[in-house]
Amino acid sequence: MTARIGVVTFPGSLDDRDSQRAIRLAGAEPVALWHKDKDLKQVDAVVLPGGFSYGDYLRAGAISRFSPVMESVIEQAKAGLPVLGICNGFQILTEAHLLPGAMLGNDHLHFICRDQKLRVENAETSWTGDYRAGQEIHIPLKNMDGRYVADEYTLDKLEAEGRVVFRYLDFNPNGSLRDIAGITNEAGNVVGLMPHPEHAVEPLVGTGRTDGLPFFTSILKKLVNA
Amino acid sequence: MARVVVDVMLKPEILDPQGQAVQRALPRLGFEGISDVRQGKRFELEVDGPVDDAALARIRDLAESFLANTVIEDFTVRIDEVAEAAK
Amino acid sequence: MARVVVDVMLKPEILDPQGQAVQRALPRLGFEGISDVRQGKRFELEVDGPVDDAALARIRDLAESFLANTVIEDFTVRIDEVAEAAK
Amino acid sequence: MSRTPLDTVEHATATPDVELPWAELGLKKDEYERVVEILGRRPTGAELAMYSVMWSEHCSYKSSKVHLRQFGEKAPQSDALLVGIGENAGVVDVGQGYAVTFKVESHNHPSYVEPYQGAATGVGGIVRDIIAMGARPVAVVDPLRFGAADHPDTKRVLPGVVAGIGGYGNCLGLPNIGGEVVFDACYQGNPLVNAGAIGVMRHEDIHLAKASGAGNKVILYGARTGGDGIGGASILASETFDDAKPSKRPAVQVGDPFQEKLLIECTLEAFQEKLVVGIQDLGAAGLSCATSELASNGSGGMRVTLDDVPLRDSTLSPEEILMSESQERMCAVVEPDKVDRFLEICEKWDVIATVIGEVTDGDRLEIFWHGEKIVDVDPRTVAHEGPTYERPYARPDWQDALQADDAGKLPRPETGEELKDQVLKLVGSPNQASKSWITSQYDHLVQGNTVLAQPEDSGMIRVDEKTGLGVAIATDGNGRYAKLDPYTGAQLALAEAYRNVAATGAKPLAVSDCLNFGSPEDPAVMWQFAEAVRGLADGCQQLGTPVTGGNVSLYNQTGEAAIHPTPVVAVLGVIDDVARRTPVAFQEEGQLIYLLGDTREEFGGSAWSQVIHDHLGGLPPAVDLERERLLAEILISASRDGMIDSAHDLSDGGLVQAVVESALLGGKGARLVVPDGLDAFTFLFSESAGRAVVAVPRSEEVRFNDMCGARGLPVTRIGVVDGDALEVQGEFTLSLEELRKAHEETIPALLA
Ligand SMILES: Nc1ncnc2c1ncn2[C@@H]1O[C@H](COP(=O)(O)OP(=O)(O)O)[C@@H](O)[C@H]1O
Ligand SMILES: [Mg+2]
Repeated sequence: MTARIGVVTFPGSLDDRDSQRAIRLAGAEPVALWHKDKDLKQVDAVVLPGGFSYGDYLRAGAISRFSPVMESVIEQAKAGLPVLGICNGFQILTEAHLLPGAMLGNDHLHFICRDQKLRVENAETSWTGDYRAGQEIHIPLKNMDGRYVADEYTLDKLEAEGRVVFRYLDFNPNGSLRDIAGITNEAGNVVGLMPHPEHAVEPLVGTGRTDGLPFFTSILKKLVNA
Repeated sequence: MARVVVDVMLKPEILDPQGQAVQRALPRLGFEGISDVRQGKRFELEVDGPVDDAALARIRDLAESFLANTVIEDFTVRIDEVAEAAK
Repeated sequence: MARVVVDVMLKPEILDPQGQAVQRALPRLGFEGISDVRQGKRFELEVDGPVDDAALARIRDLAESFLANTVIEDFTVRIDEVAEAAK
Repeated sequence: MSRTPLDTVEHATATPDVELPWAELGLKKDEYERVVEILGRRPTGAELAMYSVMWSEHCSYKSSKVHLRQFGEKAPQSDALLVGIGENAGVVDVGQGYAVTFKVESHNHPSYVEPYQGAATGVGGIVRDIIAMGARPVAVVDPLRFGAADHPDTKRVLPGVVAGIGGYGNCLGLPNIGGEVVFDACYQGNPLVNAGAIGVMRHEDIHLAKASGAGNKVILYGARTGGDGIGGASILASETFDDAKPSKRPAVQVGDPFQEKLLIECTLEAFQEKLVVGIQDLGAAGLSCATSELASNGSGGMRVTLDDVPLRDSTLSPEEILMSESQERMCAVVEPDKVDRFLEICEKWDVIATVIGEVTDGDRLEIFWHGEKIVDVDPRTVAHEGPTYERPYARPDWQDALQADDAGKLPRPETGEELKDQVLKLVGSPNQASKSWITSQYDHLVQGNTVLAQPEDSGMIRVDEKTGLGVAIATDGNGRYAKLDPYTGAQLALAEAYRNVAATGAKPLAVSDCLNFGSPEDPAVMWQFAEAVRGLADGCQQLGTPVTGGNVSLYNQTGEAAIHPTPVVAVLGVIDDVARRTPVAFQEEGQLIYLLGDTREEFGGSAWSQVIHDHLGGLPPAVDLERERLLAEILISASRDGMIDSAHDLSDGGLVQAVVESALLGGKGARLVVPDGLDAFTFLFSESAGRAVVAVPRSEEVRFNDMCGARGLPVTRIGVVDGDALEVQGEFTLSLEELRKAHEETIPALLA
């Protein structure tokens, strides 16, 4: 038996097919979920993919957060369902308050697409078990609203609790506070990050690296061993 | 029909690069004497029916839960006097 | 120091995808009775010194040439009464 | 609101003497008379709106048609061509049951007026052409031209255009995999914003823009119709014709990429369920164009109820509705029993869809408003029988003097120091500098099939995950060359795009183009246009790559001054397995650098003459298309057989530019030796066509040389990949760091 991992398609989701491909390449079974359905089809984990759901109008993630599927995702995430939010998915998770803080426009005011160096700060979450803490990886990043902000208290708390999962190295591409690229919730089942691991799973396409594959093998192992 | 305006601004402690970009450009355009610029959003809502206190309260809820993200933004809600007066 | 507010809105005949997206989301949030939503920008300028007619005229120039894109946007300039009153 | 009575067909027949504002709508007197002759009466306001917009230069190609015919007449035999010129976009067979459609279009003028929205809606328009063929769009490209890099207006136009292309394409989920950015004072006031798109489909999914089958329904879906871009039509809507209300009717269209993304998904879902008989996107001329083209390409007529068009602005008149260029709309023809399912799919994607009419068994296009008939025309006369002009053309009197002003006479660098200096200036000049400040604002990764993207020689997209089948595209154009000699310039653009595709290992298959010129009413410009078309048609014939479609943009001029003639050529190629692609970057130290092709003293129109001497004169490099074909074959074979690890075509900036790019991208230096028979200056800066540099692993050297020798391609070993500097032996050394600084800091310094 392999794990079934749902990928939600919102109107305007773009990297949903890519996430499904990454899940398949890792050996799990991708399951398409639709934003208008509350039914999560009994998946073992959920990926909220990148893109511009609802055009990023109002604020990135602000409209999607109120979709029927998110009612179920919010409820089940609180009960321990592993959820990964990539880019727009991360934005939705902060808007849904499953993760603290908020995402704002890049400080340089441009969309940015680059191969980004990151440090894995926490290899204990549901999605990062196949990394080593301190490991340096390259994952592509592409966004308009990637600036992570939270108040000092929240930031200190995140740091103290080891909930900063990824940090930008060498170059902060968007003005994120404390170079934060990704965080997790207290339980470690919900992870959000701006860079796109699903675009670093095959040597032939994208940036030609596979540093993103461990996200998907991590969750697979965790689910199969559970 | 009445118009309600919701203004949403970043909280003062949050960096506002758009406002800064405008401010930085001012000297180049020959503008002196503006010490700070902040850029926010303005929503104009056309409300069917009278805008009584109950309606305003509902719009305040809407602003709080949806139009603004209160983690980073403040908002104000008011009836658009100009649009009212023009009636 | 005084605050001048410049509101910039898309001209009424110009498509406003953002406002539309917000409006379409309202019923899902349980909000009825809002027949139109337009989204624009609000600039808050902190002006050194008194905001006399000359200063306002200059800010109007600034709005026209820089803050608004008058091909597609209208703007209004006004002294922020609230900020004034709070002094 | 008081208005003149509705101008129905009946009313028009009864009031033959009413004067219509045909001139304000851009029609010439004889064109108007022709409309009257066709109809046998005066047109109604709505009919006039349709004819005027469909007979405009933009929609009817009235000045260019007589020349464009050559693309058909001279088209080479090609088994690859599934759909040729005349449809929304051409379709090419790329094997394994896949077909690819691609096209380039211009959005020049709107992008000058409102850079962000103009460029954004340009991307939106070309993408709708691709979906209208039945294909899933898989990539976009954006060939751009701006005024001088340091001109203040460039700082207004360029960032807006780039943000608009990125804002729209990124939001749509289309990787941007290539394009061009060229600065030249001649584009001041006339920036060129060309946008291209590629789509992929299975052969059986090709869809055409035609309405057939009486009783089939015409469905308009997508955005509501507003008063966008209807300019002159508002005159028809006004109470009296001189009481126009232009201020209420924006010439600028605002794009909604989110809506377009939904349009893509719901259109493809409808295709998949085989619900669509015919389809057309709404672009220029909006409903006028869509209804008349669908009807005239089909077998029957069409009846449309304009009241059923969903509006954003309820005050629009029927004439305005017909002319509106509101974005993100499509028109589909659907069999009656499939309408419900079609509407369901639209509903699923939150796309507004409305039946606005049906196909009839007559041969008229009839449009109704408030129950009255306001249009009754033969759709062919609107869509296909517009005027054709044989515009006079003549070689300009300044052409001889320009060509006589030989760049070969310009002072050349005399010492190694001077050479080094000029190399730094060249690679740091705005046209030769790295464009990553621009291209990093584009998502080139989305969809997960991008094998190569800018700054590679061509963009490459994987089409089939299992077999590795892929397609490549490159766009090129050099207005400086074309100004010196438009015939040769057009062929050089073709040759360069062809070479770029081959350099990445793909086999060139077909061509699209965007022909950007000044006013056709100027005989000198018309001559440039005629020469360029002739050059391109001849070139495509010789290379065996048919032109599948394209676009013409005329009137790119400010007052008397026309832009350089700028034919932009896109070449599409196919590669059996993307694993065999060849990148630009040097891969490994110790590999041998070879120069393929012949180097002559050719500096006319060169980057060197522009950067060092601000000079444009003489003749452009000579073209030898047989040589280009041979070079391409060698590059493709070498890639397929693993004989080369990197390749880079030589074009503007010459050899040194190419080697610097391969070195910087790979983070590996090069030691070069000036070959016998060449001086260092010519070796480094000449822009002779038909050349490329490749890096060959030592183990492949003999095999590679043998292959080139056997096929008769001149090949010269010029150095080795090595170290962290560019060294030209006996002349100078430049560290990669210095080169990188020069190459990468220019554009941000100008624009950021
Ligand atoms: N420069 C050109 N070369 C070849 N074909 C062209 C050229 N310009 C226009 N065409 C063809 O003429 C037809 C009409 O062009 P166009 O009006 O741009 O198409 P659309 O209506 O889809 O926008 C298309 O098939 C197009 O490919
Ligand atoms: Mg078309």
